[in-house]
Amino acid sequence: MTQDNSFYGPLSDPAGNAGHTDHPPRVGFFTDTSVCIGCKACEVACKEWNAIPEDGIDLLGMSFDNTGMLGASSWRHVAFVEQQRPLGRQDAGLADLPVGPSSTQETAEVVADALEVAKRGGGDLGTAPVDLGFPSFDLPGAGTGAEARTEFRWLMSSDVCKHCTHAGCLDVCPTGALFRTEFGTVVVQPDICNGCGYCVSGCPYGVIDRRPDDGRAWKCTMCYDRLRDGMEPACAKACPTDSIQYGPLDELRERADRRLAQLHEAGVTEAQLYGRDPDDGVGGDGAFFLLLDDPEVYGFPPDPVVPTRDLMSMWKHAGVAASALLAASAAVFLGGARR
Amino acid sequence: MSREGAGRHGRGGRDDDGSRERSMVPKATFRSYYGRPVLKPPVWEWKVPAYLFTGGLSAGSALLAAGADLTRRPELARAGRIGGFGALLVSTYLLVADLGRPERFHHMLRVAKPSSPMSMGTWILVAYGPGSALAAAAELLPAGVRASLPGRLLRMAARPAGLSAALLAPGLASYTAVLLSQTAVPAWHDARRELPFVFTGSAAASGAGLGMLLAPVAEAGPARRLGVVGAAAELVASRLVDRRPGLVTEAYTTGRPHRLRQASEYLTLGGALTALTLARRSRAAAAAGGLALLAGSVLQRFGTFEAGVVSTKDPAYVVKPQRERLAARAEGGG
Amino acid sequence: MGSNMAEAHPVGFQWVMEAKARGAKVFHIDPRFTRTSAHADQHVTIRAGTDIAFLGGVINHILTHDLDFREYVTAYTNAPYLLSERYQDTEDLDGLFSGYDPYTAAYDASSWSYASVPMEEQPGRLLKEVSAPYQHGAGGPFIEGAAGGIESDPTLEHPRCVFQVLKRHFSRYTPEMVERICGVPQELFQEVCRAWTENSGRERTTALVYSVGWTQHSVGAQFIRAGSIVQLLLGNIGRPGGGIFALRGHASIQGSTDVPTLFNLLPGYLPMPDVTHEDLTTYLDGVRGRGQKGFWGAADAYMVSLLKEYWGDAATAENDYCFDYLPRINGDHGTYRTVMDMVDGGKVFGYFLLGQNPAVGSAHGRLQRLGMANLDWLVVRDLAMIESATFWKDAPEIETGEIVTERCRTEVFFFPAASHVEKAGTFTQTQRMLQWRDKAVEPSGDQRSELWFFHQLGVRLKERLAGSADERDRPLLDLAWDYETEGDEPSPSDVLRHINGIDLRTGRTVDGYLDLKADGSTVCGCWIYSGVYANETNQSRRRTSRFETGPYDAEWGWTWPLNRRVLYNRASADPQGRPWSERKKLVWWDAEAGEWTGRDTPDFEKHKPPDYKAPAGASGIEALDGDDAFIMMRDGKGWLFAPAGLADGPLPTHYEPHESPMRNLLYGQQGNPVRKVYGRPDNPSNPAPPEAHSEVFPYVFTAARLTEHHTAGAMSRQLPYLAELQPELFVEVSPELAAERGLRHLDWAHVVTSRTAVDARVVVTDRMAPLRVDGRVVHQVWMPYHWGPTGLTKGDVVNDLIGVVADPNVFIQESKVLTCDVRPGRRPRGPALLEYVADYRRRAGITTETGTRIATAGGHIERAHIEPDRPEEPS
Amino acid sequence: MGVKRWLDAWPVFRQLTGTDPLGRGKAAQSARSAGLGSRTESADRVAGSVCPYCAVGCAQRVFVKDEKVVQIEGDPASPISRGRLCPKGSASKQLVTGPQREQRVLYRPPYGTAWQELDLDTAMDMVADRVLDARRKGWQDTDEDGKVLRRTMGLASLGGATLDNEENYLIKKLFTALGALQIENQARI
Repeated sequence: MTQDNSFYGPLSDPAGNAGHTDHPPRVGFFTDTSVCIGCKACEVACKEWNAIPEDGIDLLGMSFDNTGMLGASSWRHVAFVEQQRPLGRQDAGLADLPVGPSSTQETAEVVADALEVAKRGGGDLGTAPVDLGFPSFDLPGAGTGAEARTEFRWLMSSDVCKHCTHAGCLDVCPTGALFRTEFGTVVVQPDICNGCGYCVSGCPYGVIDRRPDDGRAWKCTMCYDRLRDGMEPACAKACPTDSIQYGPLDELRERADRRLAQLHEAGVTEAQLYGRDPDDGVGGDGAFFLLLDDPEVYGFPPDPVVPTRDLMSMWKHAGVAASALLAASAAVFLGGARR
Repeated sequence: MSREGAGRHGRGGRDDDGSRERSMVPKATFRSYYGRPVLKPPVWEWKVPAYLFTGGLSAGSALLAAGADLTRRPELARAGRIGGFGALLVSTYLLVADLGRPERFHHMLRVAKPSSPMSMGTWILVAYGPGSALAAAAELLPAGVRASLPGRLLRMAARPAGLSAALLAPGLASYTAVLLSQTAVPAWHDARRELPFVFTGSAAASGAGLGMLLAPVAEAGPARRLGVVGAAAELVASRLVDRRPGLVTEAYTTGRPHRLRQASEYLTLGGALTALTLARRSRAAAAAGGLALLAGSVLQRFGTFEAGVVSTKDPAYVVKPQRERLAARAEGGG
Repeated sequence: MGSNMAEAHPVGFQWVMEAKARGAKVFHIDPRFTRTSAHADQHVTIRAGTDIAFLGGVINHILTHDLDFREYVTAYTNAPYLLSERYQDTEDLDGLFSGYDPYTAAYDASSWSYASVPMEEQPGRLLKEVSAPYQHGAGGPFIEGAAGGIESDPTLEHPRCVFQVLKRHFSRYTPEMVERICGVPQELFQEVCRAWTENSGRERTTALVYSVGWTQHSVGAQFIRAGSIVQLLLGNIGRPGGGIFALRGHASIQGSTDVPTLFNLLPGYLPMPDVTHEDLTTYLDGVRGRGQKGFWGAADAYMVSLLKEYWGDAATAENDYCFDYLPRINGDHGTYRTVMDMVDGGKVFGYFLLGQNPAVGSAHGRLQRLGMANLDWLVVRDLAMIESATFWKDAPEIETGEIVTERCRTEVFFFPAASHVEKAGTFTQTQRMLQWRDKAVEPSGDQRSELWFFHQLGVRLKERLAGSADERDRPLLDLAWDYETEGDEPSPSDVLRHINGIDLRTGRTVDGYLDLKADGSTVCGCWIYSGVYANETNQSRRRTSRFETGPYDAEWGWTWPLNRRVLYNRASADPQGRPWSERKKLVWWDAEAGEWTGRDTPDFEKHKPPDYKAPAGASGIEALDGDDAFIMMRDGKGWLFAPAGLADGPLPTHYEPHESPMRNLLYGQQGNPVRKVYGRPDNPSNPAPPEAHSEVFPYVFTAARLTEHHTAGAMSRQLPYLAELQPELFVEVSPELAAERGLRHLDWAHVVTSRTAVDARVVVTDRMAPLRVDGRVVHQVWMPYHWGPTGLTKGDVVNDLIGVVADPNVFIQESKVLTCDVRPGRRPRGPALLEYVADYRRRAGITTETGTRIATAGGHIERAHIEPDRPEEPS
Repeated sequence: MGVKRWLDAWPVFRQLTGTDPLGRGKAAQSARSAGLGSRTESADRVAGSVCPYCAVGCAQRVFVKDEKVVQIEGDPASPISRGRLCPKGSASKQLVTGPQREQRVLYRPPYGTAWQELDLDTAMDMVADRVLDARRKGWQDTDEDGKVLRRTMGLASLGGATLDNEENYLIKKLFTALGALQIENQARI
């Protein structure tokens, strides 16, 4: 069964592998973060279409990000990253201004330190930073003669479920609530899910989560209902700058390659594709990204691997352990003497 | 914004009693999104680690009961059968109660997925349950019914039932290790080779502990031996977990998970030593040793569980090893 | 500049991103680094309110380096015209133009005229509010003799020609000066100049985008003038890819100016008559003038058709088409004046709020609320409950004790309004396109459209006055109010038909304003919208897909005037009618066919050849020559120099904002010398040099919008999906200011002005940067203004910080720049707040007169412009 | 056949007999999922509309089912917006269908401490009476120089930038006929 890469490695036809015959081409998202203007239309359009509840009205202090992360009630999440470095040949106009050291480090520290004591360590979307009650950092700019900031860029990026070729959430789901659709996407069926929570830990991207008041797991469906009527997902449709592009995955990959080359040529050498490679740890993502920094800066794992990769090995180890237990249990009675 | 070198992990800001203070140690070098976790912490709370224990206990007990039955140790068999079934009932309750939608527990039977340890575990439980129940029922028959025809039939069925449960018990004891390993939780996934041994060892030790506690010293020899063997396996495997290379191991060796597992180690070791020594003579000592083994097993499960939770809350456990892996690959490739 | 397009107009910004992808360079010049800056090639941090200094520097750069598009400038602008010898520039008068009267703080503009015809001198005190620019509609005032000969020098060498005057006026706007005033390093400034000029000319054009970052200033109109001068000099007006784009903030704010709910205008930018207009003829002479060029020449047709629409059969040639029925203006009747009159009591008794929330959304919210608390009655119509309807129970003044519910006499009616899907009608978007909305569903409960409400109100009023013999009731009784109905409300399409215009002889709609007559045979509610119902078809309802039409998309909606996309597009061709370049062709003269043709609807008489010379004595449309591309202007030219029409000078001049930490480095005149100040105890101003104690409010403050919210928040704070995206009021500060004031990220701080103090969470970010201005460091802070005391997310009202001081041309308040202090921690609550702010005023030595001594140029007496007989200052 | 149908409804059976032995796709699909479609496709009608927030003028399509708005999204045919909407535009459905929408006329009498409900017709009559009263109290025939004013300063209005052109037209027309001048909107704010 592993020979055909059902569990790991490049897989050209995940829908077919999941038993869909005569299925449409695999579709996906290509999110080009270099044109994202951080408007969050994707978040709202997604919520409107899918009737997702509001997920907490908290000021997070993460630049303009008040969503925090993806979760059961946020299927799109726009990240905002403020950095001391230039974007390609862009000039933030800081040279010759009477500026001191940057505050990006310190503001991030405030948020991070506070999240550390938050519920679930900040693993909940919308978790408000908790007041620590003691000074956690030096006042920004009060620094010790550190150098003046000269560069700045503000990155925005709309995150979403990756719809992995090998989806950890789907593989571990014990009810079949999560399934692979004919479009090659990964969808939770709310009529089936019993809220076991296994998928939450199965996802190497931290995407899917359980909604506390509802008990079921939720995540992006790539608007399965719209897809079935030949429409594009709500987020991609709304996106004002076409940062979120939807289409057959093969086409998107070609488009992404062209865009990457174009950006490199334009001097944005830091541009990189994430999740595009079918040889990666999840067999390539159905939703992949063009990033302007390393993935972890946006909250992505740099090299995710589907846990199922080691399925066989794990069962083997368990088998050995089980056999050993059986053997040991038998052995302890073999002493013969009743004592 | 990216926190360059601002991971929680390795900031030295957390000492062993869990309090935090300002770090004076150089910050680790990795970047993250405002220190937010990359992964979602498991939604499971105490019920799942509790189930890990009760499931293991049930399995260990069933094995012991079957052996005792075959070797005519009625008290030990009785303790194992009833204890095993009792633990199974508690397990079932814990599993169902932990669901977000408990009324949909039967959806677990929709599919049989080899890729889902929970699905496999469900089917193992389904297969294991009747045997365990039958065997326990036979033990629990009121005196008046024992002689009746149904009573006699039931007692005749008890042995095969107990044996069937015992045959499935090792699966029950070990699948939970795969259940945890088959996740993106760094501490669990990384320990995927050792965890089955920790868990089966722990299952054996807890089953044995129950036997030592409930059965008379005279019948409890196999329980003591199983306790020693199980404890040894658990201790060794657990130590191996602690010695794995890489950052993720720190999830086990620091903080609360470390304290839980350390306590578990002491109790298990103590229980095993008791089993080897005093428990052979003293019922009280046997009971104490049994309790120590049981407690050790409980703490082991909670410690392991919490190590996993901790490893999801700190992005360092995700980012750093993956970065290192990428770097190594780049080096190897080029 | 002055626009945060990516945040305030995200969907429009797709076209900027597209242009960028095609190689366009994007510059963002703004006090803040915004989501727009994040995608600009170059961000330029500028001190708020100094845009004229910056643009003046650009103009100076163009003129000193001869980088203007000379052929365009000579042919299409008034650069060659000579000015009157009486004209004196700011160069001569320390920042003032000739004609200034410090007593009234107003200009007599007569000396700003062209050289041909001398104008009669008028005393300034009459001018400020009697012959003020707001009275001229869009045509502006007329210039005597414009259609005849104006002295000119095509070589642009004459010292009194506009070109040379311009050169001299801006000669002191050097890069050094730009750096000292705006805080923009010289090199950066020159980079902008370079890019702007290199990307303009025959082959290339540059577009300029602004929004309320330009308009909400005491010199706002002149900001836009300055931008226009740059664009005219570079030949960027009337050409594809060029232009000045005003991005407007509300669905139909353009429409509500075209079909105005504004005191000084009638539909189509016809001025509201004032006390000097004794009859229709005097009025029309004021609009079209004698001997003026251009399409205002037909103003009689526009006005008579409007009066006929208003009063139908009652309007006849004999009774001047009921011109008499129109009320007359005689001064500032703008919203802030009205609110102050409410506060003062006894003048305004009833107030309608129609989808507007001034308790949060207007400057000086406290004044707004106190005004509303002093009315007989208030009608609020909105989708949801808003602060302006509930001030009597939850205004901040309840907490301070200034409003007591049980003693607040205002009777309040709240009417739920129908939403945009529950009624049909048109919105006019920011580029003048009317788009029709179909009704999707019926409103529920008591929800009704404004159309229903006002129609019903009119019906009831007419019923009540039926039989009245009172002459003052005639206008209402004679009012044509018999629109076709759909159910119980007037048919919006029938109203639109009447706005378009109907030929009474045929009963059919007219095809455009060229069909309108001054003889009472046509009705037309808004002449510039004429054509929207041409051929009895609702043109605004057209929705021909963009996939089926060309790049000018002429069949989607309808754009005024006459479905034309680029105004003054005659200028896209050279004087001979040939496109300036193949790459930038838009409209051109087809000599064979004898007509103007091209991709857009030509903004010129179709058959008037480029070499046409108007006969002597012609006026109006006929007087336009074949190369008079600016067909609405009195002289057919683009105005580098505005010989009339502006209250504060013919050329943009850098004045410091009303509240500024800086002395004006260019002139003795500190601020706009004719800005509208309202010197009242309840409207204090923070001191600005040369007044003392400006250091009490050391920081520059600006207010702005967020993508996630809409203005006063009634349409966003109440929606969970939007509220969660921007959940709390914050103040953004630079790391440097945070260090200076001890502010910590996410902690509380409060911002103080002489009006009040408001709480906000601190956001420390590198996006804010201090500036070095004339050798000292100036910090700027900003706050979004969307919050109020109700909704899913609540916060203090930022507009409460802002006082009322206005541009003298259009009476828009200066809310984009003021001074403030920022302190860590929360503000005092209740009455202690009043004491706290009073203490600031004491320390800054603020009195009613602060900020009202507006003439500061050398030699002038300093007269405070305060309102007499005001009650004592509170607290 | 009953048994067969019953068995077919059991995904394990489908796993064993169908194309999806691992139970991760076709076999796991529920009946609901198999019948899923978009609510826009099943709407009764679609109205062409325009976004009510800023002035870009993005075209919207309003989907109606059972006389309720079930979805509002961009119209791809628009040359202005190409079907796209910003977060506010995307929240339009919540704007028009949310619980924040008021349904009834509310009235707060002078010195009152709470809202009262009022019949729409009564409220309209009350407003009409008050308009005439305020108009009378603020009436000015002439200025101090005897020049004709023919106006009332007793009435004012603010709003219009969110209204339709047709509505603004009637507002201006009615107020002008009443002699009321102080008619203003956001354009001056």
